[in-house]
Amino acid sequence: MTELFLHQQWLIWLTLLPLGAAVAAFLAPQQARWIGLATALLLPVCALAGILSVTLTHADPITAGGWPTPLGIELRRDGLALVMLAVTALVGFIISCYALGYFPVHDRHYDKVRYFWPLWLFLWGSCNALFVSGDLFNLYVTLELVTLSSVALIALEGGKQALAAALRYLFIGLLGSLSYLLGVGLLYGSYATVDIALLGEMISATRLNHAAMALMVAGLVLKSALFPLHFWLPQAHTMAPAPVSAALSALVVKAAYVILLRLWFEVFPALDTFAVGHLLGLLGSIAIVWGSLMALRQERLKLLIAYSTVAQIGYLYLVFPLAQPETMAAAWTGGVLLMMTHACGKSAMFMVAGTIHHTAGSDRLSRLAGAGGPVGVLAVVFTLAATTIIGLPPSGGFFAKWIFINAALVTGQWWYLPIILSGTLLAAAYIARVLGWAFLDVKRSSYPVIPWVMKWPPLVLSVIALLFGLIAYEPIQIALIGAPVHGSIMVEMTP
Amino acid sequence: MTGLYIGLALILLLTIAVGLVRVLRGPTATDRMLAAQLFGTTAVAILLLLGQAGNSTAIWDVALIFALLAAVAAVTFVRRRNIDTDSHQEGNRGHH
Amino acid sequence: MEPALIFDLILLLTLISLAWLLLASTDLFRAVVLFIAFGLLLALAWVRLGAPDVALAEAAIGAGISGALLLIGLGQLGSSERDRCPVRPLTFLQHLSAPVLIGVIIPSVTVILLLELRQLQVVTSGQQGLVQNLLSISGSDHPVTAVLLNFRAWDTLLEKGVLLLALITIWSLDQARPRFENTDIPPLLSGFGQLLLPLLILFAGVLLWQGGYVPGGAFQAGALLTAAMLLATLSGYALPSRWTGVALRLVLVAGFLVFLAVAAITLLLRGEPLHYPQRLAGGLILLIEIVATLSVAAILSAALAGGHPVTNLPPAATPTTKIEDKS
Amino acid sequence: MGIIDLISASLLLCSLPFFLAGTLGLLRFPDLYCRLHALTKADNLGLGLVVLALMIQADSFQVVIRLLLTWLLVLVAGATVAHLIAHQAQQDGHQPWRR
Repeated sequence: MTELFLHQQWLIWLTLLPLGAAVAAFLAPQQARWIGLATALLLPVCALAGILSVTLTHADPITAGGWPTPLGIELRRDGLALVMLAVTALVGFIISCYALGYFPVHDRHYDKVRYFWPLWLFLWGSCNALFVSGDLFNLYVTLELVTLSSVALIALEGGKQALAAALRYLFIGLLGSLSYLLGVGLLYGSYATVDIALLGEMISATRLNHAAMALMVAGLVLKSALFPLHFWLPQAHTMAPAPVSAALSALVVKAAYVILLRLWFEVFPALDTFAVGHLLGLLGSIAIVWGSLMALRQERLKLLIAYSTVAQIGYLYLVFPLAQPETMAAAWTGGVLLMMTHACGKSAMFMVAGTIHHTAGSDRLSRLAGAGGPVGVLAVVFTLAATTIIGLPPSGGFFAKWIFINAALVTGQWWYLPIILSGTLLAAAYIARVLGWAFLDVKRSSYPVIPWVMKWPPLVLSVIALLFGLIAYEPIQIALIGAPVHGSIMVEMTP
Repeated sequence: MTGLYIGLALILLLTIAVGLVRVLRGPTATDRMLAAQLFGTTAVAILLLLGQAGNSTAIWDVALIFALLAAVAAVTFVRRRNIDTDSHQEGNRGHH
Repeated sequence: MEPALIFDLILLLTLISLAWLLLASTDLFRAVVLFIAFGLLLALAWVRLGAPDVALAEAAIGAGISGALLLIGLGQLGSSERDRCPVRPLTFLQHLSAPVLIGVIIPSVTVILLLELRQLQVVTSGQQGLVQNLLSISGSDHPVTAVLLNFRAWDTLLEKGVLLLALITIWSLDQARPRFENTDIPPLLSGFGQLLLPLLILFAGVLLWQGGYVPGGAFQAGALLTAAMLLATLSGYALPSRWTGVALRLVLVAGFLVFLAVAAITLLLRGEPLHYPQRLAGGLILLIEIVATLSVAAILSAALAGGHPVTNLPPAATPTTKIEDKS
Repeated sequence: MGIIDLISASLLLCSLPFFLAGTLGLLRFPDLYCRLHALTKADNLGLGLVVLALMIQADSFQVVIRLLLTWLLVLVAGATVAHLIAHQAQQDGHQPWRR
């Protein structure tokens, strides 16, 4: 029985099931909702089974096609893949529930409902395919799938503005992918393989390899919207329907970042990355301050949340300068932890924004006045999710920042302390601004009834985001399975 | 012989490059389309020559595809909706 | 200098200047024709690079379909948009960024890359030897097909997904509109269609079949079938509306679905996706290729139609409750 | 260099003026209808000579058929397109050029 259940193929079903379901939802649009719901219920089970099978057994790694690596494609089941699969399953499940309410059957735009499910299931499946891929070219293919399905989902809202945002996102995405692909081509030309593990063993610090790294990093930085290449993100994330905004901020931005982590720690450790690491750290620091300041200035809730994403991406890029030999594990863990907790918190916030937009007819902050009363649960969800964005204890965001600060102190890069601190204060300010409007004492009773699937599922995510610091030990242990890092995480915690 | 094949292909390529002037100048859409049609024929010749030079029949398959699809773009051009070449015609009438 | 080298240099220079001219063109029709010429020369470039498989695909797509697609798209624009690209006033940053990008960044990156590429010692012998060694058990005698449909079939499966996804995206955006006048079809055109259609279908079959041992395969064959569909449409044929429902959708997804099913079954039985049993590899590859050809043809044709088929909305879709405008 | 090679080479050299004339016509002829001639006559003849040159080099009948088919297809396509374009141009009111 355990042999049957504890098998790594569960991790591959995480790709095949949603892709198959996407096709089914396209074939039978009338049943698309139920196909989507069934898939959303199945995938967390698959993710759990897959993680258990990897942590409890010691089976050989599997490949796609069954061919050995220079020829075939290696499928990863290391810690990074596992935590990302788990987060995707959880966030995806909640987003699917929420979408059931957001796209009702009797929608005036029949097409929206009809095409949301196939596109969303495609996005879900391709994210999972990306996270398990251990092959640079396969990562390119999966990244294209992720980008294209995101473009379609952004355009789903209809209208000229959404279409323009989607088109711009498409061009940006293609530019980033091509730059990445050019780098992959250079590496393949030199080493005749695109397997991450094999490349990591062979690569030496030649100028050509540095050029390849620069191209690939530039492409991925563009795709994950690091300052100053974030200019496309606020429009794209704001124009999309709320469940899509949630998926974009929680998963899609991270997809490019996960590839970057794999490149940095597994493919290019032999290269001299000192300057690039500090450049990324500098840009990340500017992103934290700039994104937070812009968030503070916004009059619309969705834009505010989108700019907050820009700032949070900045934190993710602190990983690279902080990953010095003695703090490599710390930086890695902090980055992974931040990805997980930001995915939960930010998607919950976008869903709340979507519900408010849905009920109040606009997501202008001024329209929020008094929303704390009649739709109070939304305000609660938002507040809880915001704790991790600000970085209050015991949220995962707090924990990640704490690890970053530790690493910064150990490596003597004290200048990141004021950056993190100011980011925290600014985040507290823009969140307080939203809550200030919501809890204003204004009598409003005109809100229509909200379906329960739009109210309660996001609460799950924000509670998880809030309590992540308390349960962080297990996820961190999983994240460190096969991680290409060493060193202590914090004084009291060594892997 | 190979030198002759490649040399001829080179000259044909140059005629394409020179013919681009017609695409740039127009003046009507039809003129530009016509130039593209001419390039198709020249490209078939180039491919045949390259195939002979490289002794590769796969290249002749490419030439055959070009020949099969030579008319598709031009026929689409003629048959599509809302064609009005009027906006460019003034240039043609007085042009010698 | 060798004539072959001069040929390559001229080809390269023409391609780059073509790309520049078409990007800089304010007349959209001129840009389209330049793009068609670009496709032609690109196919030549693939031939020169020794990649006949890619050249075949580029010939079918570039010469036949993308030109037609752009011409159709151009026909849909209003005449004011068609004649000139709308010129928007640029912000200060955009004014600054264009010269910086074009004048500094792109040339310097290109120069650096060219300098670095001189150091590149291409290592292909290892991989090629490996492919050749395993070719006999891969189920295909053509190395490209063996790589695409066996060794790296996982990539190809996902690429088929990209194609289907592109179609779903097109369908989600708009509904198909008639692209051509259906009156007054010149008799010469119908005669031409009748002559060419059987040839196109025949040659698509040849390409599909020969993909097993020489350059060719599903994508190239599918692209040719698409050209056949396009010619049929241009000659006045149309798909009967009773076929545009589930039947059409089944053909569209079949290529991806069959591939996915093979992946699922192999995963279930052998624990690894697309790990074919050696005896069945040839048959499975042929099955996947045949279905993929039909799907590729259907998807590209549907993309040319430019939107989802016009159907009567089912009753559930009619608005029963008015929701206020969200914008 | 055998006799076949010699014939083949001279055919190839003969094809060159036709291609050059085609391009010259495309660039220098005064109007659309004249340029159509360049397209349908000169280049197709040049291609015919190339095909002929390669055909006598061919070592199998199958190759001969393939080359011939390629040429015929280009001829048919050229003729059809020329007719359609001329027809269309006439309907659009293009006046033929007069000296």
